[in-house]
Amino acid sequence: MTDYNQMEMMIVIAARELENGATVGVGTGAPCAAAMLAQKTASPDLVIMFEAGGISPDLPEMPISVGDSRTFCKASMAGSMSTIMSSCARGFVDYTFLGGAQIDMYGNLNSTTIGDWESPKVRLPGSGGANDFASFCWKMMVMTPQDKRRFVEKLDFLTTPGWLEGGDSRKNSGLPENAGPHKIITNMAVMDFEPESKRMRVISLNPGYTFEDVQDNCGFALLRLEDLPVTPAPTREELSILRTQVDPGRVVIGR
Amino acid sequence: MTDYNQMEMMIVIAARELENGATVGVGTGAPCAAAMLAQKTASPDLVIMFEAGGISPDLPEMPISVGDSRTFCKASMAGSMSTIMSSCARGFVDYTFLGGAQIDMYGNLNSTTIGDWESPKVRLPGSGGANDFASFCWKMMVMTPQDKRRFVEKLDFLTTPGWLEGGDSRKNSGLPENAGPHKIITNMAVMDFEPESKRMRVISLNPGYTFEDVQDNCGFALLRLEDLPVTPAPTREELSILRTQVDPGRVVIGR
Amino acid sequence: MDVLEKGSGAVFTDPDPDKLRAFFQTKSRIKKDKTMSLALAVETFVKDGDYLGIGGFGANRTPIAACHEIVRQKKKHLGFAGHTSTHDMQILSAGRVYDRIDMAYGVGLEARGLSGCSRKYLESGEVKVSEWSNYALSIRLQAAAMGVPFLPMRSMLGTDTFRFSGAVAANCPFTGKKMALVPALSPDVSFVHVHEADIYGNARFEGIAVADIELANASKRLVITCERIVPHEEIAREPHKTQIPYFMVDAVCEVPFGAYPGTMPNAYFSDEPHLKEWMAEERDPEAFAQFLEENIYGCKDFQAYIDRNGGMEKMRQLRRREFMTDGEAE
Amino acid sequence: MDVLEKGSGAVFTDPDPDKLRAFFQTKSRIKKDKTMSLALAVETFVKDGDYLGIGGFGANRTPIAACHEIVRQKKKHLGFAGHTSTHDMQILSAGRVYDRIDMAYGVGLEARGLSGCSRKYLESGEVKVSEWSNYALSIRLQAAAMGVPFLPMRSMLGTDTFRFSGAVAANCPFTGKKMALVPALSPDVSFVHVHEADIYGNARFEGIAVADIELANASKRLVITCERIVPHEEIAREPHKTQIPYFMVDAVCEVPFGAYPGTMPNAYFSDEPHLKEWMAEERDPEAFAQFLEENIYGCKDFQAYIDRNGGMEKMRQLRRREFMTDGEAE
Repeated sequence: MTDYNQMEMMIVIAARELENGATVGVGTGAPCAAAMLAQKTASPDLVIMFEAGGISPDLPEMPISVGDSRTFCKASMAGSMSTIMSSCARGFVDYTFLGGAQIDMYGNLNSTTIGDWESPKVRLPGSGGANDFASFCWKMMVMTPQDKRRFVEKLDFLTTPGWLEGGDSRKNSGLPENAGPHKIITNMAVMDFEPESKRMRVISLNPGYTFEDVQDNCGFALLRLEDLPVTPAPTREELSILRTQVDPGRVVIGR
Repeated sequence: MTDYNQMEMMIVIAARELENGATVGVGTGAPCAAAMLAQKTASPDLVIMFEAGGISPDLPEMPISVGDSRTFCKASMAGSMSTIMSSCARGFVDYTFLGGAQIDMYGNLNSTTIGDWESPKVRLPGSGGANDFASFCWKMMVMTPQDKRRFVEKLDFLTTPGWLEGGDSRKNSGLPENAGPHKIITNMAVMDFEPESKRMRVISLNPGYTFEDVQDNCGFALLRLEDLPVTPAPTREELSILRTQVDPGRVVIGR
Repeated sequence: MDVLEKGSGAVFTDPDPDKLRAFFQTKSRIKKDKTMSLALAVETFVKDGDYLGIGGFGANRTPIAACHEIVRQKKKHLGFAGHTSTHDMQILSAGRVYDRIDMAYGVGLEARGLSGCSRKYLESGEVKVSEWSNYALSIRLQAAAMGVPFLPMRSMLGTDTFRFSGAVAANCPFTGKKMALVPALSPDVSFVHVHEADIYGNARFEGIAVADIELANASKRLVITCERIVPHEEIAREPHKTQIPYFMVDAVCEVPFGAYPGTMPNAYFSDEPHLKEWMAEERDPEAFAQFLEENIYGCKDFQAYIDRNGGMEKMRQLRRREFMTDGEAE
Repeated sequence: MDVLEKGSGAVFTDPDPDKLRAFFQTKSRIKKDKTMSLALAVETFVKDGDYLGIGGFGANRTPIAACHEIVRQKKKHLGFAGHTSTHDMQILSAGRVYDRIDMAYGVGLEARGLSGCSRKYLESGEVKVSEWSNYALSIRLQAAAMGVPFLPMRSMLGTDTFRFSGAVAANCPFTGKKMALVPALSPDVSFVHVHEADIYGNARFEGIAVADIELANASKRLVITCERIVPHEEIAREPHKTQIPYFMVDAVCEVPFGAYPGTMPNAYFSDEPHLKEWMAEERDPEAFAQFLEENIYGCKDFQAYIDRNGGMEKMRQLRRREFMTDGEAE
């Protein structure tokens, strides 16, 4: 079996989620690597958009910033933040990848403060465009290590909307209809959200992990499918493209 | 005394109202001629703006349309309608010239229908940008022939706001504060608006006309200053610049 | 929100952004060749009963060729955004293709006078009208483009333009000031004429933008007519010049001189004698029917209309007029 | 309007458009030479206590030279629009020039990590914070630019970002749907870095616009820093390329490489080693004080800072990095 690290595994899984012809709003790092890998494998017509204004660039290398020159290199348009966010708001962007210091069972994210907001233990960057992307893009996804300190019962701060309090709570919040968290991809498993309760649900296990491994590294009770398939491992081709064409500098996948 | 026609008189009076360094939103025809004349006489730094997007053009000839190429010839910016209207909305435009088929004693204008709106005798163009200019620009002016059928007791349709019902009615309407009709310039006289009642008031008589002439050609009772000065006639220089540099084709001033 | 006042005018289109989102969710995002003839584009994307948007400003960078084709194909019962519309409305009125209109500016041809045909059609009672200001229609398009159901503005208040519009008045929760709130306007189909586009629909133009960017982003279906199609590589070389992104666009139609007899900035000026001829012909119904037969219905395409009215020599003359190298003072 | 929910965050600036109008009524519209040194521009147009806006996106086309000058002149008690702010906020935090912030994105430097200095300053309790999303701050600037006291949007709802913001929630009168309404934001003074401007302030840039056009049109006072000043005739030749009209602008400062160590599209790429050095130096307060002395306080101007960090040779190298002609894969 091919040797790969956990970041490579997550990027490959994420890339497979992005079907050809879809639009995805990405940031830097792993999400951008996943989108670039998708373009070089099954989804050559995947359209990448960056919050700061870049639309459908021909990325010559991994951007350092979502606003650097790579993000609109040979692009269809170098617009503005409002070009991108208004396109998201009127339903043109299918996917987005977001992250945070904490995530709860409804896929809500915290990137604002650890500890009390009034006197935080750690002040983090805040929403940035994450709240907007998560509100507007049809399917929000997260790539993150499976870790009790990240998967928490209660967020210190709800920066970015997932399914909020679950059930119909997002539907009733005023946020655009039928958009919300789609998949959570970790080093151990892939999760979606149970349609009624909107609670996080394990739908496949990455090679070498059991449901117990996942639950032991999660701060809340996870739902699961009765029969849990094994997430297909990265293929040689996927890994070789990722390592040689997407991230040759190993900035994201590491050394 | 120099010979001139009534259109020339009105254009010259209007041009004198536009002080150097002011901004003016104009349409085609007489208002544009007045602004061009002002630039070529006392107000070289007068800034002309056109509704469709032209900012500070170097007008090579009279435009035919407020959106034709002349309106942004050698301009500082060829923007959009929202560039112009948002600039007006946030207080950057001092003057505008508007017109209509009917005007009432508060400077309200009708350019929508003659007769009942439901089944009009004449359907006119409607507001266009007039309602917006009159709402946003600090001082709205009108150039129009003195005529009972134009100066009416009651408008068939209130397209564009003057002082509405007078007094504090405009202040209470929600329209931006401290903006409104400023001067009405006709072939016979110049009028402003009495500060309290906001009713139209004759402040000077054009050469050869009496207050009675003006009142006889107005469908409502006009206020007046006790002592009515005579509007200074166009000078030779003003007329020669108007005829040779502003409107050599005599499109506006006629033959 | 507490509605203080409400205009009596109809809102002809649904301002619900979730319905617009549901439509755009299904619209293709793939960069594919969208070039086709204008005839096919109008046949494919304009359905009887659609709400229509036309770009440009009256007779400036206005997709006149598209207006001709819509009339030639005898489309019916369209709604129309009468926004800074002059010769475009004159053509659509001649074809009686619309029966409801959001009226901000129409009937007139600016300094040129009124179109007798547009006037009679609106006075006929066959057309349902709502009143707005030009900026109000721009803002309504912008609302749809932003994916919100309304935007606030500060004009129209206190006037009959407001009373006969579909706007409402409400107080601002931050300042207590009364605002006019105008509903989002998303045309079913719109046409925008530009200088250059690639085969995918990335479009750019010179001169003023009027409200074309709002219109393009607000419209469910969008047809770009352009003076010339350029390679995608040319667009990608300077992506900050792109004003309309390809994913909004359904069809790209190369129509040289497609804004004639209007002005195209840095390309050709308006044909004033021909515009005067239009207005003159409108006076006599029979003569006008004949004029329309010769200039629209009887023309197989827009090129035939241009050939009828002076062809390339006329276009070269209008180019000299645009650059004022013809020695003529208007 | 019926307020359904209200965030607890402070609104640091007055959203009243009539007050903004009264200010702009008195602002000169004359096209006059506004060129001056950046030092004089900061001295003249930035007052202690002002609310500050900074253009660009983090370290991309961001007026870094202006941030240095504001710190060098030891401005105090500023408000700050923490909108897509990274290295700019890192510099302003080092100088402790602000004591209240609208926080949409800050502290971080994107993929580069967190600024210890910005972090400690925000954790110190010396800074009053309101939370927003990036788009919410763009929309707040757009509201001020449009002369309205608020705009509606559909994000932030249901989150703590909303609860700790100054937004309110209300129902749309057309659809009944709940909207977030955000108050207009008009900075007292803002800085935008562009490629080219004329002496009057007409400005244009390449690449993405981020929210700079909204920021420029929303700001009471505006300082343009530019890579180069070009003749007005050059601007007037292609007026559709102008993105910021001169009448918004109070000062034009020619500052070559004024976005260094950030990226300037088609000119120079970011100096990643130097940005890493910044973050490393922040760890030890004494070392950092020394670093600031050498790189800001002790520099007579931005050129001195650039010379300290590689000067023209470094700029040429960053230009090769921008065009990827340096053979380096990042």
